[in-house]
Amino acid sequence: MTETPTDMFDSSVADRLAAEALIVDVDGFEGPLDLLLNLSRTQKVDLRKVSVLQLAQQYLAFVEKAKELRIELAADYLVMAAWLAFLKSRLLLPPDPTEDGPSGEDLAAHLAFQLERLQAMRDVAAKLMARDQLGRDFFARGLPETVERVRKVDYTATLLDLMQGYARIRTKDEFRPFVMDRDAVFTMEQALERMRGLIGFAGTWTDIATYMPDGWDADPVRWRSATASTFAASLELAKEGKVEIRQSDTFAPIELRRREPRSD
Amino acid sequence: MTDTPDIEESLFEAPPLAEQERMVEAILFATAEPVTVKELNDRMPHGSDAAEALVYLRKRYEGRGVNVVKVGDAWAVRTAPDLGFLMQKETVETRKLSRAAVETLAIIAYHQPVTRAEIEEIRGVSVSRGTVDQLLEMEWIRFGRRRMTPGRPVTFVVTQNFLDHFGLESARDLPGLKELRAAGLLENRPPPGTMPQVGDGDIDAEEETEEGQSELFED
Amino acid sequence: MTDTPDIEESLFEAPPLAEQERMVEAILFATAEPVTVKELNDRMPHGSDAAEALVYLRKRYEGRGVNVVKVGDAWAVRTAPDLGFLMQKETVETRKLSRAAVETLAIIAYHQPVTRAEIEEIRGVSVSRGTVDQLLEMEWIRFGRRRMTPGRPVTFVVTQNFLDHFGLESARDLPGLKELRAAGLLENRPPPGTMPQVGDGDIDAEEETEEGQSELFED
Repeated sequence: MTETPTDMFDSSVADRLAAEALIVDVDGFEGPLDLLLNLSRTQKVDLRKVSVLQLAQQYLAFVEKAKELRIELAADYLVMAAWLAFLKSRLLLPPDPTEDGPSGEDLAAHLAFQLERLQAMRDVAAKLMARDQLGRDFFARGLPETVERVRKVDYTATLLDLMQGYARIRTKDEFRPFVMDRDAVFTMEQALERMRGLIGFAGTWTDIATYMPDGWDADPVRWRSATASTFAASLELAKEGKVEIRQSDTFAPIELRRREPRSD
Repeated sequence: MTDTPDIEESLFEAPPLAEQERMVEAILFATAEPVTVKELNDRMPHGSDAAEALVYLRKRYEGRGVNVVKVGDAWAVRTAPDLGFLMQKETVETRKLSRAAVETLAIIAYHQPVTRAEIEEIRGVSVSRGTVDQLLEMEWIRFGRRRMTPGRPVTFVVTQNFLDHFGLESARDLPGLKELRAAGLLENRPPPGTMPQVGDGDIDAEEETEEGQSELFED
Repeated sequence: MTDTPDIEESLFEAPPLAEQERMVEAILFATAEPVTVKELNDRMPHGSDAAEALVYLRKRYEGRGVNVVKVGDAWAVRTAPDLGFLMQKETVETRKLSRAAVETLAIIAYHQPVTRAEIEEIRGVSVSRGTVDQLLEMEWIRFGRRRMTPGRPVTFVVTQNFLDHFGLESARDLPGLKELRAAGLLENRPPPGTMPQVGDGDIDAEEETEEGQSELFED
């Protein structure tokens, strides 16, 4: 314990010397982690056994030296310095049980992990680049043969095309211009035609709904059309004097019957 | 004095012939241009004999997918001539048959055997050579017997390929005018359902048409 | 029912295996790029089995001047690495990669799929746009799937070109991969509590990073 101050002093002198050497190529470092990795090498131990406390001191010495030499360090170097100073205090002071958060040992262990991982990545990067490389150690075909693209047109027709084509030729005379066939519409003409045939049997009052065409009640659109035209046709027949119409109440069924020809 | 070449040879010992063959193989493969024997020797270790290695290499590639061939006074690796077809990538483009071709084909199918003059009479326009050639090339029509009339004109009939393509057992199975009318095809309006009009060339419509066809067959 | 495959085989008779081997040989020799088994099968006659032919072809070229190599899920012919010295003429001067680029490449290869933030966490510095751009341009890395974490960051993975360039059959064959994994160095170990975040305080680096990322998002 009594030796500690001397040790500390000695190591900090060594750190300062090391830092001075490092500072010469401060531009050569790829960030604080890289600098830490370089500093850890001065410990000449396996990265797993690196003393994070010592590393923190080395780093802080480096930053001090840089300040003395008026070398502007990038901000993230200073952030790392502040964090390492905090880590150092945590490692040196006994843990405060009231304080939350990770322990100094946890933080140190993670830093050691980061350094080891970065070193590992550097090692495999070197191994990767040392591999035989295409275009340097082994080669692809120098005279590739171009794949010729042959375009082939495949004509096709369907049976429908064929029949429509034939129909087109055979029916030039009976060609009728295209019209939209409205199969959901029951015209008034159709309704009149239908009612004229039936009206002769309507001696008594009958609901006009019974004059609706058969099968049109399945589709509401057709039903609506048939209802409208049947009603219009009834009015037309009434106007012609062929039928009488009555409705007992609002929305009550509309009834009609054949109008008997005047005897006089 | 005469010993000097021997001494040199022993100083720069040439690789075994099998190694030299490997070297020639690698160089011919990787070089962008055919390589002369001199170039090969220049690139290979001193004392190598590229010409001899080439003899073996050439033999090794005999009957293989690629061959060692002489191009002028140089050497190269090339695809075996019978495999040239592999170096072509065929892109098949499907196109609708032209209206003229469809009509001509339809007339032949419905009226076979039929002469060119008869086709023209039915269509009301002359039939171009190209149209008939195209149908012949597609092997949907072929020449039938000559008509025993003056000039002995050739006739056309449809082929088995045609029947296969349209899914027909025989040309007699083609729907008659009455059925065409029933199917709504004689009124130049879209047949029931969503059948596309002639000339709809896109693939979706094509598929739909095929569906339509099978529906017709069920009738 | 069980007869159907046989019928099909007899309809589209595949060439004998030796012929198929020749075909694969011809196709692989003709191109500088690796060719997938699917592409091979597409170009070969119906019923061919390129994968089987490749087994034989690969064996045939063992120890020769050129070898049949697997690159990801594709195949290529490459000169034997020990003969590289013969090819000075063919050597292409590749742009020398910076230390940052080499490290970034290695991190992507060993940790893939990996986000930019993870690369920065490992290297302890922000990754410059230029570095990633260079690797993308060389087609050694490409975008992988987005990570299903907040912000849905893009990930990077290595490409077939990367494998081809470094003579790797797959990313599993990366040197030292097993050892790294065993040592737990490929784990994504989150920093305990508060750690200085990469690029914290370095405003320029931060902006650059964000810019880079947001641009990537637009893809």
